[in-house]
Amino acid sequence: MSTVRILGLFNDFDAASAAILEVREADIPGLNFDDVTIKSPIEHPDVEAVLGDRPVPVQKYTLIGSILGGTLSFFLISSAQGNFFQQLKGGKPIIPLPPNFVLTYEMLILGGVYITVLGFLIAAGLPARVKSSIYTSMISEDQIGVLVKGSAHSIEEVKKIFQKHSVLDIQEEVVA
Amino acid sequence: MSTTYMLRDWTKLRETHPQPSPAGGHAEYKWAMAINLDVCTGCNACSVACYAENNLPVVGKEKYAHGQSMHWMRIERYWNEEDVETPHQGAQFLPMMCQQCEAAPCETVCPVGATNHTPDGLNSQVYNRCVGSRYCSANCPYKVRYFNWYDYPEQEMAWPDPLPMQLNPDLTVRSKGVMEKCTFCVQRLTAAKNTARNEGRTVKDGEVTTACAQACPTQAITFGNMVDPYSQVSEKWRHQQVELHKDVQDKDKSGDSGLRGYRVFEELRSYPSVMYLERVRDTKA
Amino acid sequence: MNHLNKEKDIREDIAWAQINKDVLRSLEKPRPVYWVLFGLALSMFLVGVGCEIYQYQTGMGVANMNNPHMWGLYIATFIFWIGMSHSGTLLSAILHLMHADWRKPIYRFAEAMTTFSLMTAGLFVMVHLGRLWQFYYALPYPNERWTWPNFQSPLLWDAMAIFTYLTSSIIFLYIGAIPDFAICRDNAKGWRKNFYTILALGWMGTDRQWRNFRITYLTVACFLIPLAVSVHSIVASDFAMSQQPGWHVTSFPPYFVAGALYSGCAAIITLFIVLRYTFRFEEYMTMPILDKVARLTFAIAMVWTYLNLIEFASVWYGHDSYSKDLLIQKATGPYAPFWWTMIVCGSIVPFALAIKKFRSSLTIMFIVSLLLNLGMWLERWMIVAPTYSHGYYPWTWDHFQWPSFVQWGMVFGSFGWFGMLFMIFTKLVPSVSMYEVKEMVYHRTLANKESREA
Amino acid sequence: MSNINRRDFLKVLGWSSVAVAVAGCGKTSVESGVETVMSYSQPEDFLVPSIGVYYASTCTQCEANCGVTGRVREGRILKLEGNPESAINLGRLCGLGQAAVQHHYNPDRLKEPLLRQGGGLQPTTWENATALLAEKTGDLKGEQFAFLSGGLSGHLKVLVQNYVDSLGSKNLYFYEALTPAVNQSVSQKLYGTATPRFHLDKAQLIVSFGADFLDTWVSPVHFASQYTQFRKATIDKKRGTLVQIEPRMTLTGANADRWIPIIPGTEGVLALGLVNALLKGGIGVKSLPASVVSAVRAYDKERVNKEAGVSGEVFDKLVALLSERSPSLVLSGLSAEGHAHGAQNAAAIMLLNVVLGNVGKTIDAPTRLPFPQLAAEEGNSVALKRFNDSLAGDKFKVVFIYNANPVYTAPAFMKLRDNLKKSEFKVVFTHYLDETAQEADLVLPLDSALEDWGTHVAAYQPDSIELTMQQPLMEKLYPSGTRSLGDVMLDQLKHRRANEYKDFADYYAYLKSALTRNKGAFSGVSADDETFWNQALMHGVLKVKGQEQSISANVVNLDIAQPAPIGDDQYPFHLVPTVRSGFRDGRHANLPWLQETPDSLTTMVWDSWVEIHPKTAERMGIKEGDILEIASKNGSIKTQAYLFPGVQPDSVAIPLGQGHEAMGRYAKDVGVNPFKLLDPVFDKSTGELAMHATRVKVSRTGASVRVVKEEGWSPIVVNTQQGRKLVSTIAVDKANFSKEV
Repeated sequence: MSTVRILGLFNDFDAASAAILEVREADIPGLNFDDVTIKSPIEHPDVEAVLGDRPVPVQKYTLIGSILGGTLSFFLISSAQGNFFQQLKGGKPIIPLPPNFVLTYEMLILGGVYITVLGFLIAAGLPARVKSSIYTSMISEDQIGVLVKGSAHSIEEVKKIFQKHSVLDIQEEVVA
Repeated sequence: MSTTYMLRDWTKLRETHPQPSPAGGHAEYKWAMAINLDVCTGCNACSVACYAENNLPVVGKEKYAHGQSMHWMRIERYWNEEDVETPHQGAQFLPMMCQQCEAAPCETVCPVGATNHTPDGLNSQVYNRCVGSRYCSANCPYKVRYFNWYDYPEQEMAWPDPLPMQLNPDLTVRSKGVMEKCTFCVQRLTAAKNTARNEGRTVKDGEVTTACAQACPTQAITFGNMVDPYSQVSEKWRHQQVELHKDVQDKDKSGDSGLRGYRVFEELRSYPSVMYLERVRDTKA
Repeated sequence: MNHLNKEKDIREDIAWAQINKDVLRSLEKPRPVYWVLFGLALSMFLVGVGCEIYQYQTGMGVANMNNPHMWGLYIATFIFWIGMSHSGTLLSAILHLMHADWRKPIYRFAEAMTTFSLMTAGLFVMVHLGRLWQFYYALPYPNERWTWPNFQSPLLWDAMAIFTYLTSSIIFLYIGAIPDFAICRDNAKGWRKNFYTILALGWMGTDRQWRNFRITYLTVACFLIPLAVSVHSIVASDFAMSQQPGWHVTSFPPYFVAGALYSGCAAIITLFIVLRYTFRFEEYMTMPILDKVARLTFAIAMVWTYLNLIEFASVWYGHDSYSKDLLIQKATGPYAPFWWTMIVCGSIVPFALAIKKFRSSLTIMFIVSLLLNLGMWLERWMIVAPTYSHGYYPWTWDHFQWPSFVQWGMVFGSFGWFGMLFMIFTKLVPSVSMYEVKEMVYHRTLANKESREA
Repeated sequence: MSNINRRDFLKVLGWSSVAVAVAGCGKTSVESGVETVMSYSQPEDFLVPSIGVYYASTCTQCEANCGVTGRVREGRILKLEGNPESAINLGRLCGLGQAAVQHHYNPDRLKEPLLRQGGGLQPTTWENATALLAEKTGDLKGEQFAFLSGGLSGHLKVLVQNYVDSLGSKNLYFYEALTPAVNQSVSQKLYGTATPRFHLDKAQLIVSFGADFLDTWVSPVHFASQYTQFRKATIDKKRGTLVQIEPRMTLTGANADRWIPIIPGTEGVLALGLVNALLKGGIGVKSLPASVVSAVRAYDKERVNKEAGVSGEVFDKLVALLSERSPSLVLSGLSAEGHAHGAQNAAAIMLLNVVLGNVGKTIDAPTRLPFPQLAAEEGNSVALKRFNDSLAGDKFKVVFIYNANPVYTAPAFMKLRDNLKKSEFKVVFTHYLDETAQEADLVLPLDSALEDWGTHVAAYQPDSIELTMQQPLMEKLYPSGTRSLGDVMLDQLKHRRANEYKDFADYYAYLKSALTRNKGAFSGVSADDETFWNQALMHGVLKVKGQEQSISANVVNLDIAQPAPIGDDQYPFHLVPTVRSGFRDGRHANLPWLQETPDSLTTMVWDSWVEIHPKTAERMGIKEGDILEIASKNGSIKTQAYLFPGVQPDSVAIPLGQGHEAMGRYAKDVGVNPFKLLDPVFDKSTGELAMHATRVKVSRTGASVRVVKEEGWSPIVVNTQQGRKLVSTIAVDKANFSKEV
């Protein structure tokens, strides 16, 4: 039987979260609660309260990035200086540590920032393609959207719950 | 590959100059000078010799007025603080050129490594590498580095035909935007070293000298190799008890030794390779 | 939140749709003065370009530099622009970590300022080079000769640091703007639609996106703060690491950083007022916010003054006769007029910011902010030039060297270049962060509700 | 047409190519004269590309005639260096000498003869020119012809002399604007020789009255090398002390242990005062006849103080020095001799040597030159006066001028430019279109000193007499355009005295035979002509067997009477025209290196200036760079002020050599020419123009400029070290010389 996906638009976050909580309680068969997502114009920190904790891997990338950036730059710079016998600087060793530390510091930050951002894109699943049929510009303005995926009849249940919480509008699409 | 160098020669790569030895730790050559200010008359013969030897451009009045002159060797004339009204003790002349510092302030700051410390203890300037950030000159305490503010070969003043025929083919005519300075006539040194190498020896004292030293009518300038302990210049340094690797000489610590050797701005720890001998005046006169 | 003044940073009852409308309007039809400003900036920029072409063809000599005046206004202005850039980081990163939410309406253009002033600074490094066409020698690129730039040179640290700072703050700016690009995408038509669709990376405001977004934004912010500090410390080392009197000063790094934040804040005030008028942002760039920025600026001004005095004191009571000699020269010599103007603009004028009446007058604030920036520019010049004119070596003292029109022209042009970039930016990117203003409004409504319930 | 047989020439030098290879003289022959650079298609076997080879020659930049070696590479002369074999400069060379290459390569050199047609000078050919010379001088009465030449010596002098004789003329004038002519005439009287030999190195004390022997006087490079010995302290000799007395500090004064400014013209008073004091101290009483002893009584400390402006304390110190330090040496220079009583001044000064018994110790007689016809004619300004007077009297139809620029150097009052117009046909032999050449009817461009042959006998011979060789250091730059004066003279002589000169193909052949024929006169040379000739060219120096002479002082009928000082309220300042080592009388002002080289004392470049004492300047409200008008009775010039502590407060000094109206891009319109200011004052005994006797007044024009100088630009009036230890000075009794090598 077919899987359906609906998007319910709510006026404010309270309404939306109430609806979601009820969906959660209802524990409708054929509906995986992890498929419930919220689309909101601003960030709602308390979203975990309704959806439960979900993983945020970004900082792992950060760690790897900065460590790589730092160590690599120090190693590469020092070894680059390794053939400076002809570029000797009077009064200084051929491989001077303080400057290399300065550069290590900079490269540590560089690596950190770049890889973090990379991590973000991966973790947030960007860039993505907007499915306009199931997305509305109202979300980016001031309404909260709740996206639920499930079997056709479980979705019917959900719709009811949505109506109870005075949903403004419901979009629906059938995914094979 | 660089990495192998680094891992193999790590300790060597951590050594610094000058090392506590007469020649500052140089193996074959350490070129240095001793200039006797008591006989330097300030006649500018050295300066002209430098123009002739090193293809220095004549910049003309207008650019000279902007302080853009290009004399690697300049004669400075100071008056005595005591009697500025009537200089009873004459003027004070100082031939000032690149001091070829052992720990040159200009070297460390060059972003592209265009100025370096050579195995001969010279402070080299690589024209091809220079991008003209002028940081070296900014950091030079002696202000003896000269920048090509213009494309001098193209300037009407410098070398109208047939003057270019006089140019010394042993070194380049510097182009717009590079820094240049006294090289201790490195083209002469290189030639002498090659001859010596072909004969399987090192350069003998007096075999090669700089254009300024050669011209000097009073022989105020002594040039030579500090590695050779019997070279004139080594002897002068030794007898004056001026040590290359010290920023304060022992003889000065122990009060006035009456020895005339000193180096300009020694206390800045740039360890210049040019020793001056104090000008002498007869106080009875 | 600020309890001293009853006025609110922003109205709670302002409709979110309204926010979108107001801000998006700035992308379509600003006041005509926008075009005036843009034209002005463009023509200024062209002057600079003309000067550079002339200098490139003829040689650095036409800038009327000489031995000893090896660096001129270029480096001074370079530092000035680097300093400028710090304001953005201050507002977007530092205040972000401090949860000072009044920053939200104004940090976007401050952040943009960071990026553009860094670009401008970069230009000065270029025009300063004697052989611009060989600039890539300063980059560490692998080559068959195995030659590398000199990693000991503070200038190279500069290059690296600025590169890091520039790219990072561009990324930071962009990441922070993604949700707003989504808004634009949803409301735009025609070519803008496609343009913002690409920029928005298909942002849909899902909880997953928001979650990672928050963490990323926070992390990058954390990186940016030490980075900003290090960047200006390194610029300071260009001088502190050298041996010249007046440059070889231990307290330079903090001094430079303070100066940087100082000029940055001053610039923010200037742009705040300009944008507020040009794009009719009275609703968002409100007087209370300006008031806060002003007081922040005052605080930093005092820090700067303090560090300034520290430097003078350490020189005066130190044993370095050369530096002392130079300090006296600064105060009495040919540069005295500029030096004293710098002192007045940098340390006296800011007291105007301490007075409420002045803080609440846009005109006065505008003038003051300009004066502060003048002072900060002079500060940079007074660091670079006097050391040359009166350094170690009396023989080469040159008290009468004066930058030629070429140098002035390029300084002039740089403001044009900066202005031009900024104007283009405000036309393409919402210069007020819509989603954060909404958050601001949202949280205030919540807070008010709670306080009502309590 | 110069017909050097190139093959022989190459063979000759090829012979000795070990020492002097011949890169300079290319394969292409002079006749074709197409190329100036060696072709490598078939290089000579001794020629190694990129290896410089050295030729010996002689420096003709000043009268000292130092020996030089030219570095030649790929057929180009690159650099001049001193010739170690010459006793004059011992392998050293001054800036002026080194700049000779810029005369050779000068962009403003004349490349073809010019003939005056329809008012202007038009290019012509040498054939026409030489024909014209023969024609104009063809049936000319001897007294209608005059030849004005600069200082000259060696075989060229002989040729010129013979040519003038061949025209039956007595009018051969040797003119130099700056010569020690007065000094020489007095020396002649006192020592019996015009050019005594000085031994600065032997002296313990040198007291010089304006003799700038380190920079511009007689033989600077030689004196400089002696000065080194003089200053050196050795076991058997203390470091010598130098006292310089002059109105404007010269380079020598700048190096003195004691520099004493003196009111111009009163040097004699001071000298006699010293003599008097020494005699009182019982020194040298026997050396003087009673007449002199009584004559000097009148000169006591007070009078010296009053007239010469030398304080009693300084005077006493000087007396003490003179009486303690022996042997000493007292020299008299231009600034002491350039007065109406210049000869008396010089005499009074040299008298000191007699009193101190220096004659025979630090002063002795030169070797006698066996062939006087080669001896140097140093020239003098009397010659110019006579020449000019005769011109004024419209005596000369045809005038030749060589190696002199009288239109530039003659004082305004002589009106030489106008007088010159009176002569019908003026021929100028020169390298540049200078002021005099512009007045000429025929301008004949000469080979540069580095392209020409020649022999020189320096006037001042430090050691036994040496005859120095001058040979081409490279191919002619303009083979068809320029010629050697020697060739021109020879060519003309062939017309007039064919039988005497027909054997000589050209000047080169003439020189070669003249020398080889007399090779017996030189010491240490081989018997074979060719070898002798090679060696002469290789070494560049020929030692002449000359007979040594002894020296003795003869003070009777020596005129030492000093005139009473004359004040002048209208013209309060003494004008001191200073000689710059680079420019001398202005003939080198077109050498860029020398223009760019800062003046040693003022560090000014590319311009003229007037030196005024800071105190005086303060009194008159003058600042550095103010444009001042310096006016004498005979003219006025405007130039920038330079505040100079080294000038006597009642005097202003202006350097000579600038202010050319012509002479090429580097000299034209640079600075001003003080020659024009000079008053018509002449030395009574010799008739020399008294260069230092001019009185001027100074006034501000209101205009002001930024002076172009080398010393730092800062408000400091007098540039000091500002407390830095740059040039450190130590008192001689504190210094420890024992360790020095």
